[in-house]
Amino acid sequence: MGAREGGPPQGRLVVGVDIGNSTTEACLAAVAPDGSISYLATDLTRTTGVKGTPDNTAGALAAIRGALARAGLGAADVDAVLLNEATPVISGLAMETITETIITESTMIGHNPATPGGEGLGVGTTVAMAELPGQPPGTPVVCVVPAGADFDDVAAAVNAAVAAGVDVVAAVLAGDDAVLVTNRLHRPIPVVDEVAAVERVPLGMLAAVEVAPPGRTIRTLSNSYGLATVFGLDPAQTRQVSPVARALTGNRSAVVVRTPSGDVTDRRIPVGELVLRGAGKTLRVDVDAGAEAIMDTVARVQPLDDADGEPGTHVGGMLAQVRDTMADVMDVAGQPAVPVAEIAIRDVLAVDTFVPAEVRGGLAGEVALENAVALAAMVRTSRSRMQLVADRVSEQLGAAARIGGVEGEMAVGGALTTPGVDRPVAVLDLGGGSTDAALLTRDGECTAVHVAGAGELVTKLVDSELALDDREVAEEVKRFPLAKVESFFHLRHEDGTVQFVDQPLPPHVFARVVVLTPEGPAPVPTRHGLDHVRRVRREAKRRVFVVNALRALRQVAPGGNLRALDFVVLLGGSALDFEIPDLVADALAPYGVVCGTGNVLGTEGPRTAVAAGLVRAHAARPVECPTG
Amino acid sequence: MSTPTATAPDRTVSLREVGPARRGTRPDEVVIALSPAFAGHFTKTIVDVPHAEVLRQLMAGIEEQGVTARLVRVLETADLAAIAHTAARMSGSGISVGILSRGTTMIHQKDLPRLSNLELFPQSPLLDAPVFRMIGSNAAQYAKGEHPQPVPTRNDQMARPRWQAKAALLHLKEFDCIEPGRGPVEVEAVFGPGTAG
Amino acid sequence: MTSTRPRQSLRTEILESRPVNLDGFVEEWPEKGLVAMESDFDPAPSIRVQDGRVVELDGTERADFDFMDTFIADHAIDVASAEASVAIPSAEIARMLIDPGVSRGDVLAVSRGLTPAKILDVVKLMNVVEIMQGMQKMRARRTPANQGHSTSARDNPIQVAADAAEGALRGFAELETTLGVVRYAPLVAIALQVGGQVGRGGVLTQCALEEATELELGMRGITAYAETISIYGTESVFIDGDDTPWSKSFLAAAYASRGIKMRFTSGTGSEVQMGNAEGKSMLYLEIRCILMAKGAGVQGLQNGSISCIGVPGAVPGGLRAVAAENLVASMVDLECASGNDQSFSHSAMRRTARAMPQMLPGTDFVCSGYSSVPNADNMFAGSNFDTDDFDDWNTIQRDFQVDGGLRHVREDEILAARNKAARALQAVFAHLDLPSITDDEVEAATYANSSNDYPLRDVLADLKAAQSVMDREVTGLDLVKALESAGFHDVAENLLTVLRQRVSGDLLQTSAVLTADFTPLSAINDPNDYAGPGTGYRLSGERWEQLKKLRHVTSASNPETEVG
Amino acid sequence: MTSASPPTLNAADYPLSINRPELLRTPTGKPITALTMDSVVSGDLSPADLRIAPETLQLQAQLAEASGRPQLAANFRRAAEMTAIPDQEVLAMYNALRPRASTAEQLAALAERLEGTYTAPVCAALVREAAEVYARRGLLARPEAGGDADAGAPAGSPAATPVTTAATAAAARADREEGQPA
Repeated sequence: MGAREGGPPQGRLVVGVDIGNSTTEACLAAVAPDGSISYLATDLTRTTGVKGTPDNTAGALAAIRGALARAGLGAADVDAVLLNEATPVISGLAMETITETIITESTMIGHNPATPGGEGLGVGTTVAMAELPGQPPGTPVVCVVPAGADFDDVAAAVNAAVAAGVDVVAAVLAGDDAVLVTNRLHRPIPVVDEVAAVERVPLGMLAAVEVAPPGRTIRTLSNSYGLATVFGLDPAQTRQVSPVARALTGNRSAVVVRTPSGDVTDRRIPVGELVLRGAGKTLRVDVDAGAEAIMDTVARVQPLDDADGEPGTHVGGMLAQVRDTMADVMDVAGQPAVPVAEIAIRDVLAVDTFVPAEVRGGLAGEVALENAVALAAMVRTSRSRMQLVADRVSEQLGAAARIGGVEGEMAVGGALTTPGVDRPVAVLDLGGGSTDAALLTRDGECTAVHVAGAGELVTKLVDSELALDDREVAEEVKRFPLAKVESFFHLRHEDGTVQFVDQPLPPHVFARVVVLTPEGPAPVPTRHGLDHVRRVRREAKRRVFVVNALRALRQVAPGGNLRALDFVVLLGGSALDFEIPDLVADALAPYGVVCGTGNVLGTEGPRTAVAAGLVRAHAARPVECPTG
Repeated sequence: MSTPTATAPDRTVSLREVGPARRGTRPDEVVIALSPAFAGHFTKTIVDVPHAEVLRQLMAGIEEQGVTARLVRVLETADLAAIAHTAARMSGSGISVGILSRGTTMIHQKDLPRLSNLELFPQSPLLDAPVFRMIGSNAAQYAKGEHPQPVPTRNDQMARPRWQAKAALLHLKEFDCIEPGRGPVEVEAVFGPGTAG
Repeated sequence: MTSTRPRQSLRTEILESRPVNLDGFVEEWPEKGLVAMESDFDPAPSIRVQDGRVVELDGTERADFDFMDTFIADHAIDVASAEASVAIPSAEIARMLIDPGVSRGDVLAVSRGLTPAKILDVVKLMNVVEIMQGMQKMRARRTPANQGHSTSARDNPIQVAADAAEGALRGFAELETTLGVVRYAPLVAIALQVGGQVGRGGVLTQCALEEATELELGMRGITAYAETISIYGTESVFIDGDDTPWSKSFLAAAYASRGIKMRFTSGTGSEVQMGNAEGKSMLYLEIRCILMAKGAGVQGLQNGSISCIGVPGAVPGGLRAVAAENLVASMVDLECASGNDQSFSHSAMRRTARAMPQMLPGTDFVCSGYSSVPNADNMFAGSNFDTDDFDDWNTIQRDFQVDGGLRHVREDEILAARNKAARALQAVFAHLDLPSITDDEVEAATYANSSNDYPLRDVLADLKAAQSVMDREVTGLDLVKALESAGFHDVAENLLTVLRQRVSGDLLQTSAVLTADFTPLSAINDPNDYAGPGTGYRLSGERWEQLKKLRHVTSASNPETEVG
Repeated sequence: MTSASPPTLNAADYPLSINRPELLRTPTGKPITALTMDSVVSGDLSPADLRIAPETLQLQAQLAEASGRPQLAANFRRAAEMTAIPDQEVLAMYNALRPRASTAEQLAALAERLEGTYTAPVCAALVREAAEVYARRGLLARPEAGGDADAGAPAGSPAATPVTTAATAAAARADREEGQPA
């Protein structure tokens, strides 16, 4: 909002200041004797220090001065500064991988190389390339080629063996040579290459090599009965090999070796327990039971009093770390330290995810998507030190400053300035670490909750599911739409539209899936196509924000009934996201709720709700004693 | 420096001129552009990788991806960017690989400014046969509209004392082989003993 | 290769395995400029002045001048004295350079009128000892100094701060950094500035980046000087570098207009390496660079082949030419930061020998980048000397009683400085609300050797913070405030004093550095007054007592103990 | 600032920060002695107070001249003129002086702007001199240069910084700084 028009402000000047986890917002207004409010200016700055601690003073002052400067006023004109009562909220994230795929006795090669050679199915006994010349004619053999062999030499050796009557039906190579070798063979065979640990392929065993034509997937080895046919298996044995078939589904090429007790197993990794206390109960749940089981248990102990993870696990470490950080934040020089035991985990969100991991026992760096559980936890304390911030602001600004109201209530008040909104109204503040909900009933009664999990968790899910291993890229994937650079002069957006550019795009984005950041397209380092990246991104947002929106709103809705809500206003940084508001609104639509992104004061979008709410609350109760 | 492919040293290559280079129309080709002295005045790179092997590996990397390679010799310049860009503009796919006698290599694309590139391998002493294979493979993947991971580049602080002056000398020699005014020519590689196909 | 070779002697086998044989050596090729300084293809000296204008330079008529000739003729050469100076026999000028009876000023009175070919003709007469003798007298500043590189392979700001503090304490008068990930620059530049002022007040810092960012950091007072402004000796290579003598002159004035000290960079071998030496020797082309720098009015030059050292290092007489190029910079009255700053040889013996022509006579900065971090952390691709060599360097200074700008410092002092630098940076980061520096990181910085010894940083958070430093327009003043409010009064005061220097412009004068008590020391108030034995800079008194100290020196009074 | 004519200095006045602090003022008119820690803490100092004033550069030019360094003095005089030009425009002007970045007309306009807008005749002379040499050596931008990266940028216009040219130069320099065999 720009500088105010017209003459000097009528009434007393008040500044509402909202200190949030990442931004501090100020809203300057004049309150006339009749309680009417004219809003003059707003300002936004980064929060200094952890929310709810004295370090916030600097940011608060900067925002206040910023708003005053925009309105062309000085600190001396200010009648009162109103701060929100905000308790520090600290959140943490952890991830545990809970499954592991293991191949024993080198039974299977299913890494799906980009360029296998030849086509079809070859079944024969595995034989080292050097042994080819001695093989008896007529017995089908699969040639196993060691690392370092030159493609010309391999082709020559196979051609010579075939000429001598050896029935070479397929080959397995260490190098990326399959097409090169098959192009040089007189009799075509299927060839699977890039098998890094080729020396561990068991020799003298019956093996099947299958390569599908380009654009197709294998049919025989990915079918349990196909495997049974190839290897002559009985029903019990067929049951045993079914994981192999499953593991190979969708591949263009594969090798299966029949060994006496070879197997592919998918085992669960015990990763310890989560102990949840609340509602007079203490419940334990194994983290490897998955998100659903964990969230069921969390629901049974509502409201949650505290949670612990098993020491030595990621989850245990994360919960302890969150507690320690909070203890540090609450630490005041000269006063006794806050006992860590006094700091309670007040909410936990578990999300099922998967992590691409290299298969143990694999011969070619096979990657399996292992199941994992991501956990977000949140802690808050009752010990707010906002009064201290108010004192310091007062001292340094030379104007009275006091606590003007509790955050949730104020947010609702501010949200009410959005055109078209009325009581009862619920707000959802979609932040970085936590998702907050508050409800104002028709009678003016307000309830508020914080639940764990928000933007940071989305970033983490995107990072691990795409195997980016780069939080910065993951953050960009989360925040900006995707496109595919199809030439130096055009790119295709994720909605299919094509955009042409005048200046050639930079070489490092050529042919890549990119994120359209404000600084220009940035490549996403992944082999996945645009659609896959988009799906992962939207799923991550849905699993965190949609789930949390429903969870939080149920906690504030009368009787836990979402249909009892009329208006839901989305606030906070993630409400500016290009798709999260739509995802949440879609999820709420079946309940007959009007849901949309807030537009505080009709101009500020989803920002400044709490600060505006503080001013409103002040105007409504013009004479009151400072809270202490 | 890693060792070249085990059986490499036997192979030789000679280049046969087949006429002026023309613009290609096949979208599935990568043009490999050779500097004036490549496999002619010189026979190996700065670290003694035979040019026969360099060429064979580049071509193999392209073939493995199902793409065809076409060879062109550029005679009127020894500037790598100019060589590679000239070839890119002749390539049916718009993708080229340019290479100097000492081994310095670049992947180029026709729409890029001459001084830009898709991938550049400036440290010739660190390029061996497996790297040339990967360069060929990446060039072919670009030609297919795929997005390969760039070939990892290495760095060696002690390359300066060992190779800087020899690189300069090779550069000067290459310049001496320039034939001003002669346009690019199409060449065919004829590999010597050791090959099967 | 596997082929059978003739039998080798065991001695040959040992010699073959010596590190020096990993270095590359090549034959000369003068026609192409692959020759150090003795070439039949270099022009013969000549000059003709008409109406106050040079109309012939080294055998070329004005109409045929390329832009280097034009710029040198119009800006570098004193037309009033040129014809007379060039007429003096070269041997006589060479003798002036080494004659203690001829003052530095007397030489400058002649050298200001010399042409590139004439200067080459003069130094070609000098052997390496004479070159050193000349350097001893012609160095602009009386007191020699040294410059360090403080970088981190992980761009870790805490490492840079701690190593800057240690480097400053050990004696570097200037510290230079650069980045792996360029966007880290603001944080690393802040770390260098803060760390440097902890180690020794008055250390000058710079961050090598592309022009716009480098200038911006300088203008904000986060860095204090700049030197990576490259110039070249042929017109074609200069153009390849996308510059001209005029664009570089403009840039030089731009730096001065912001109160920032600046020097150019050039060196033998760059033109032939880029394939356009136009058939001239490396030294002839470097002399053109030196005169171009002089004409631009820049106060100094970093030369001594620099990043092309592998080229002169591989040809006969190459290091003589490198020593000569440093001398020429000094004899035309420029500050000379004399190389020794890039990985040069596999042989420790050769590395040391390479530095003697600068270290023994002393130069304005003996190394224009001694790696004050392990070379693996050196983001300038490695220096000729690194932290592993500290004790060797100190011992050589003591052996020869020469001042190479460094000194031995006791472990407890070093630990204290490193710890304080890390804590000061911790406080600055907290004050500016940058990603926090943990006590574990401070502890690691105190005792670390390389970037591997530090906890990993959250790079994403750091990069965002680095951007916010630029967006919020953080300046040197903010650093001063942060240090002051966190109780680092002395460091804050040091930094403020360095910033204040910018207002005075004193550091813009030739060869200026700041002493520990913040006195600007330049060629004006500390002119080199060498006039033979017993004169000029002599290592004596308190400084010599400092340099007598080493890590292990047996006490004379009680031989069972060590002193220091 | 003082209205008296500038003092005449010689080498003994150096360093000015110690020997003649009374001559030193910030561009905002504060004496250098006002740059104290107290003034920093109280917020009375702004970054503009830590810039060099054109008058100071003229004083340093005198010292350089007196020490026999006429080229250095000339550089300081150009710098004194440049203090008035905003940072972004200084960089744009530098870019305009790169080879083949500007036409003769653009360089002439740049010189005019230096002389007219910024009262910078010494800088303007340098630009005119460059224009003359560039014309002789074929280093002017072709009027409608198309195709490759470095199309000419209008001189003196900060908006038209030829980014590609700067980037190319940075790359070329990186090559050089790297100094590795190519």
